Amino acid sequence: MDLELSEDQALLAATTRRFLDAESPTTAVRALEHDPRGFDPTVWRKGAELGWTSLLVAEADGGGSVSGRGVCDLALVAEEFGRSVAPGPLLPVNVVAEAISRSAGERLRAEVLPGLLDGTAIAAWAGPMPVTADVDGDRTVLTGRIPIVEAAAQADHVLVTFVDRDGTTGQALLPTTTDGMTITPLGGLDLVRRFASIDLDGVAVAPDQRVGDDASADDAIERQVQVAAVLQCAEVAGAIDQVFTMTVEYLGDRYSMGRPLASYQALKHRLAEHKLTVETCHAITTAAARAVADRTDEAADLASVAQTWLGTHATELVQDCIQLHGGIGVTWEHDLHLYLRRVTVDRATHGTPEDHADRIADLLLGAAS
Amino acid sequence: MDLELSEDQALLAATTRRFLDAESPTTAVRALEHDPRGFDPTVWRKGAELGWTSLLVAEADGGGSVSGRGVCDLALVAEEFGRSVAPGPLLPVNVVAEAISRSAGERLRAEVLPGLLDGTAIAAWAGPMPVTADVDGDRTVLTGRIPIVEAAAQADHVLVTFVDRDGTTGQALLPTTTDGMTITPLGGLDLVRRFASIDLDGVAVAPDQRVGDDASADDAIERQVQVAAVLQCAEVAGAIDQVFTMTVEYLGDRYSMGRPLASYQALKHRLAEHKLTVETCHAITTAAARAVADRTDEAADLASVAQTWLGTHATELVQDCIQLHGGIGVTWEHDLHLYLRRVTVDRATHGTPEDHADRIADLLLGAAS
Amino acid sequence: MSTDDLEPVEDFRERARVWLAANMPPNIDAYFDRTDERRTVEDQLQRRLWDGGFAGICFPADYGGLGLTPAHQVAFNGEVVPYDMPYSLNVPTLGILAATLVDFGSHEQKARHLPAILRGEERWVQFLSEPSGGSDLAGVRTRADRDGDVFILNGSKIWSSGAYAAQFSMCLARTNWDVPKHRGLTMFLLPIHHPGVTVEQIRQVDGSMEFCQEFFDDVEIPVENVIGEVDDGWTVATRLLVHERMAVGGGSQYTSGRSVGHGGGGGDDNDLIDLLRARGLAGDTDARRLLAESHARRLVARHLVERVTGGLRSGALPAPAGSLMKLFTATNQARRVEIALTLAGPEAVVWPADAEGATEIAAGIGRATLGRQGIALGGGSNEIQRNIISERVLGLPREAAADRDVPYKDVRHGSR
Amino acid sequence: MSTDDLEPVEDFRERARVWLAANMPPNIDAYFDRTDERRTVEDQLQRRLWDGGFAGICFPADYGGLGLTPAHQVAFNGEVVPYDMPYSLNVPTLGILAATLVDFGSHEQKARHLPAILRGEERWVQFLSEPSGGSDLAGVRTRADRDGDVFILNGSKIWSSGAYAAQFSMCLARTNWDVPKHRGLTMFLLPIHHPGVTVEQIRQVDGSMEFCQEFFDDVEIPVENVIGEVDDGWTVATRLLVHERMAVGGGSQYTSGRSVGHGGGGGDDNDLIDLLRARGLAGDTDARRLLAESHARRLVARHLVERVTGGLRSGALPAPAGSLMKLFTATNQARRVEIALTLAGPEAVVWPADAEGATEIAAGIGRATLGRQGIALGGGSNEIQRNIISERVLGLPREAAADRDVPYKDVRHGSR
Repeated sequence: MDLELSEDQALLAATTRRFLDAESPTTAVRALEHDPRGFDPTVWRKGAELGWTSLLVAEADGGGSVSGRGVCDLALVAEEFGRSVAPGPLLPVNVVAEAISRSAGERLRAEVLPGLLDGTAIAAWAGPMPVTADVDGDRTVLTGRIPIVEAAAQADHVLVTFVDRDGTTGQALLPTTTDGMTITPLGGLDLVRRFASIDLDGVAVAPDQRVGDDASADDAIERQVQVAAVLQCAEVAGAIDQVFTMTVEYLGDRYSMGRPLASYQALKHRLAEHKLTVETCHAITTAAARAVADRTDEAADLASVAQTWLGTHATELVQDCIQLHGGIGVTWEHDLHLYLRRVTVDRATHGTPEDHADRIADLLLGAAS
Repeated sequence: MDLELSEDQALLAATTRRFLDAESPTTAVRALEHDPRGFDPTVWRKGAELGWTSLLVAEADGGGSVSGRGVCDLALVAEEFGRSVAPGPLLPVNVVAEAISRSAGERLRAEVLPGLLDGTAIAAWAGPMPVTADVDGDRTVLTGRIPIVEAAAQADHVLVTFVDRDGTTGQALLPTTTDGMTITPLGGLDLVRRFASIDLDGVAVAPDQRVGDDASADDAIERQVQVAAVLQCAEVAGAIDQVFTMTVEYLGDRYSMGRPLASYQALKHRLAEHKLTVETCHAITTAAARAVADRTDEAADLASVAQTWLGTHATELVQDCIQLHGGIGVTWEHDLHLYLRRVTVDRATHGTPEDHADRIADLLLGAAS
Repeated sequence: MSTDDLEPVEDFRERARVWLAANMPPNIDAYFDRTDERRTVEDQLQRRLWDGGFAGICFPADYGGLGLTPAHQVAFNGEVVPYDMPYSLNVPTLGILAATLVDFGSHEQKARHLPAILRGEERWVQFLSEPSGGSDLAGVRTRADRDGDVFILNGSKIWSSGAYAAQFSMCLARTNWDVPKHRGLTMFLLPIHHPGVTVEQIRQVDGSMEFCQEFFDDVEIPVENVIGEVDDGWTVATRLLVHERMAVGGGSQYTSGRSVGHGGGGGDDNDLIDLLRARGLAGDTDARRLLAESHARRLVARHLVERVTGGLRSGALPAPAGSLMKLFTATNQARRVEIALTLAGPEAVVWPADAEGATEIAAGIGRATLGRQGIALGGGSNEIQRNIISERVLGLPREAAADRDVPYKDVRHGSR
Repeated sequence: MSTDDLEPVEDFRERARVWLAANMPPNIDAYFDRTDERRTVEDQLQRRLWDGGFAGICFPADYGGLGLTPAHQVAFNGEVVPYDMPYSLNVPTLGILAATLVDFGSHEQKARHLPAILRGEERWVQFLSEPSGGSDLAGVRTRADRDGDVFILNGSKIWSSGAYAAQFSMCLARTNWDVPKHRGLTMFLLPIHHPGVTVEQIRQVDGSMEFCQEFFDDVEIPVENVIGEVDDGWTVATRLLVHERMAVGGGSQYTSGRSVGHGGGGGDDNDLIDLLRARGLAGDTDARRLLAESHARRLVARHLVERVTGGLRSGALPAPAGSLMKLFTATNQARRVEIALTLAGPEAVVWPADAEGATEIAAGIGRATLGRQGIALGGGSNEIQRNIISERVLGLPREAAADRDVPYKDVRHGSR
């Protein structure tokens, strides 16, 4: 967590933590394993009351940050989600809510935002990879496949990116009940995070379903990628911080050969390295959150640096903490695997570490030939 | 070292070790730092009497192995070279001597081999990268540059690879005094291993300077690459074995906080991992040596696997052994840096680990598109 | 019979080749099938080996084995690759428990059990680890109190792989609390379907139920079931662990063909090649080099096993050097799973219900990451292997232990 | 003067910007120039900062400093990047020794030395490590025996960086052998050009001669040269080490602009980009990802320093957390050198006499690998930092020490 929080930010984090501890303990997460939705709508609506869905939305639209840096505030919530391996479509709902608040027309703002803000509606974000658009005057028709979309099968709306034959990109917010849209639920490693593929077969987009215009689309999409990166990294940072804390406690409590496990130097030195990893993960995530919040020139760089760093190191840290727990660490009964599932899923979605390394190299070298 | 040596092999290794301990201690290696040749010709000639130059040469040509597997025998010598960071052109002389013995005509065998075998002449191997050949009837003229050739400036002969406009490869053994050949000494990390670049500017090759024919050239070059790989890996395995042994002894002798350093579990566990690295390096080098000696189907694969494995792990092992020595480990006075220099040079010559990984991928996948 | 009288290895190999082709079904890659049906099939395959005279190649001829050499076993292993085999009997039954019985069993114990094992009629497991014991295998608190001709066993064991499907076990219990911990232990031959023994399966993170916990409630064990000597059980356990490291590392002379044990999931070369091609990465230098590393690691592991097992047989390496294989198997596997995860991309963590081809491979890799540390914990954790290598191979000073030379009843233990 | 009365940071920044442009020469990348000539230039640059009123931004105003806040120093650091600066004074003189003098010096000591340091007239070093001491900094065997108004110093120190060019030192010596090791030490202010002190330079693997060994032969030190209290030198040394970790990690408030310290050689982004282009690897995914990793590591290091220094100032982190920066600096540097070595290819180990451009960069990387571990050893080894983090940040049990609570004269030491 950021070490320099305002009082309001600290309150937001503490309130979210208390709420999740009470309403979403890991027993509740496990109970949702076979739930098709993967989260409890009542909990989600209560969370929305705490601000989970409104921090990136303009005050005029009914939202508002607590510190003036909504991305930093929301990162605190995401970190608590990681700490609790909480369910719920935090990332897509917020990315889409911000996009609507910033760039959508009056109708979408009026009809869609209130539901997202109070938690009664869910939005999915289909990411930056475009489907194909055929444009004929006012009429735009989308065709293509988006293989992995979080919460698509649970969502009421989905924000889709498209590119036309001229290479012009755009985005549209479509109801998930749209004709020609097929949503197919997928299996996955996380017990409660749900993904689906979306197939679009000649889906017509009306002008008032567009979000943003041709000129701003690339910037808007890049912004979404950065916000998603920050939220995902914050979640991972929260998860590994919790796993690390559990491990330090476990090794302090456990005796072997008449000594606490935490007194064995080989284990102490590994814990020291893991502490360093946890701190670097917090440090780069905080830096990325601030840069994205303030839209600095470094935002794209830092967002991808954070993704490569956490993506590379988080899974190894959790695996070694499992190792340090011994046999109990690989049982279903112990919560460690919930965290391993979450960080492994986070590593491979919204860009793998390799994808983000490629983004960094593009910034440094220009795109690969 | 191979754990299954014949009595003759064990004798060869022990004799070489005793000889190097006596004639080429690290004080002698250091004394050669500014010697243009980088080795002592008298020591080299005595070594030749022990068999250093004859193990890959046919008995009919005055050579002979001790076990029937000359490559395995010579790997034992190379390993002792690594253990002593010994100077001397072991790799190029043997690669070239074998090539001559197997494929050269009568004149070269008669005129060149005796000098290589008794240590009075030196040969360099320009490696598999070809220069350009212009062929006009019997007349072949070479032009091009070979940037890094071991012992070129110390050698009497150099084995050069060329390719003509049709893509046909060949090799020739040329005197280093040939008209049109310019040899430029290079600087480098190792105190005594000398390299030079070779520029060829219209160098004429006579038919009796050819080694092998068009049909056999590709196989012969591949064989040279494999033998070089085995000898280099054996040298590295010997070097890291010695560094590891020095480190275990040092930590056992040294007290800190009233306890031997070797009693600290964090250090013990690192030594255990290093022991494992040393054993894997011996294991894969032995396997590669046997496969190359026996020319099995796995020879190319194992030779490159050994190169990637030792190239990747040896430098890290030596660096950590320096770390375990503390401040004394980074002083000029301590011998550790001689080993670090040698394994770092070996890592980056005769193919980097990345180059050999590419060779392996080519074997598995076919050449990259 | 001196070694000189044995059938030459090449003759044996040729005879095995012919017999295998005529008698064994083709390999169906059932290494990870742990169903009851599969177990029955494997027991029958073992019986077929027995009937054909190819069971227990290195087991003593006096107890049903062939009395041949490790070289014969290696030759046989080379021939069985194309055929279906009773993989799951290799570890732990043949490679660990039967091997330990050869070393320490009484004549009666061996005569009764070894032929039965080789006929495919008995599966065995070891009961060593305890719920509160962690890595301290000698810190046994399950007690066996002598009462005339029997011992009365009370306590609990855990992490016994496959106990739910086994008939016999070797169980290490404390028989003397007034001596330091290694000196008060006894190893027992314990039938599992025995009054007072309860077996519960443990669900693992990958959904498997292979590991078990056992509870002992006043279980009576006759004194003739002691393996080795009373209060000398640590000697037996130590040898058992050496066999375990050999078997799991892949160097046991008592197993035929591929061992199930742990392992798997790292992705073999062909799986990774399929993934690369499917993801359009066949020309990507990073992906190609990761593939090369995974391949290299497989070869390095194979040749390390060859080196170490050879060194153990010739005496060039001391017995604890078996830990080198176990440690490398675990850390190498972790890295290979990591490489596979990188190469698999997003489909390792999110996959279609009807995944097939490269997608199915990717999903399998994702699931394999969940249990990745299993092999680094079972059969002595990586940490224990590093202790063994540093102390007993390299001869470094032993770790300070608060329980050394202290009566075990006075030692602090388990959770605070 | 309360903080509220200080010049606002932005005003200070603006004033510094103008002054620097008018007074300081352009940056000539002389970070690694250790010649006498360069040192003279840097002493003069420090004098220029003093004359302009920009020396010692966070040093107390009573002793020649400006008495401003870390925020002012950070603002200044942002402005000095384009200019040549007295880099080599940052570490150890300003960031470590002067900082420790602020904390523990007597009024007389501070009044005499701090202004002189800030004027560029004194270079300082620490004399802590000993030839037989290894990582055990408290295991000091250099002795200082009280004799009336003086102490008589005998012994030897080692690994003092730049002592050959310094005038003053802080020297830790044992003044009481009858108490356990941490309780019998005293820190002395010791002039280096002083009867009985001999300084010898040590040649490093990369050919540099920066480190020294000192020999003390009946050196007389007046009692007023004690820093802190007699027999309480460990308290002073501990603070000195905190300053060292801050300064080497990059988080000191007492240094202006880039620190020389250790470091360097990892290859900065531009060097690696030049290498990639020269070697035709600008489109190679493996090379691109290694470049990205090196870049990422530089940013992660920067933000870790920001986080930890902020946390130390606010009290969110305990003082020993400074070790996180030191440890990361060292391990990060090792990995970055490794990446650079991979990207540099063969020319990192064999190079033309007239190497230039990418070839010169490659050769520099090869040479940098030789001294790679220097930063992981100096200023407290990685192992010591891991001890500190585990014991004093995480609160894990302390390592068993055979010398705890034992009179130091009875402790076994050094080589066997």
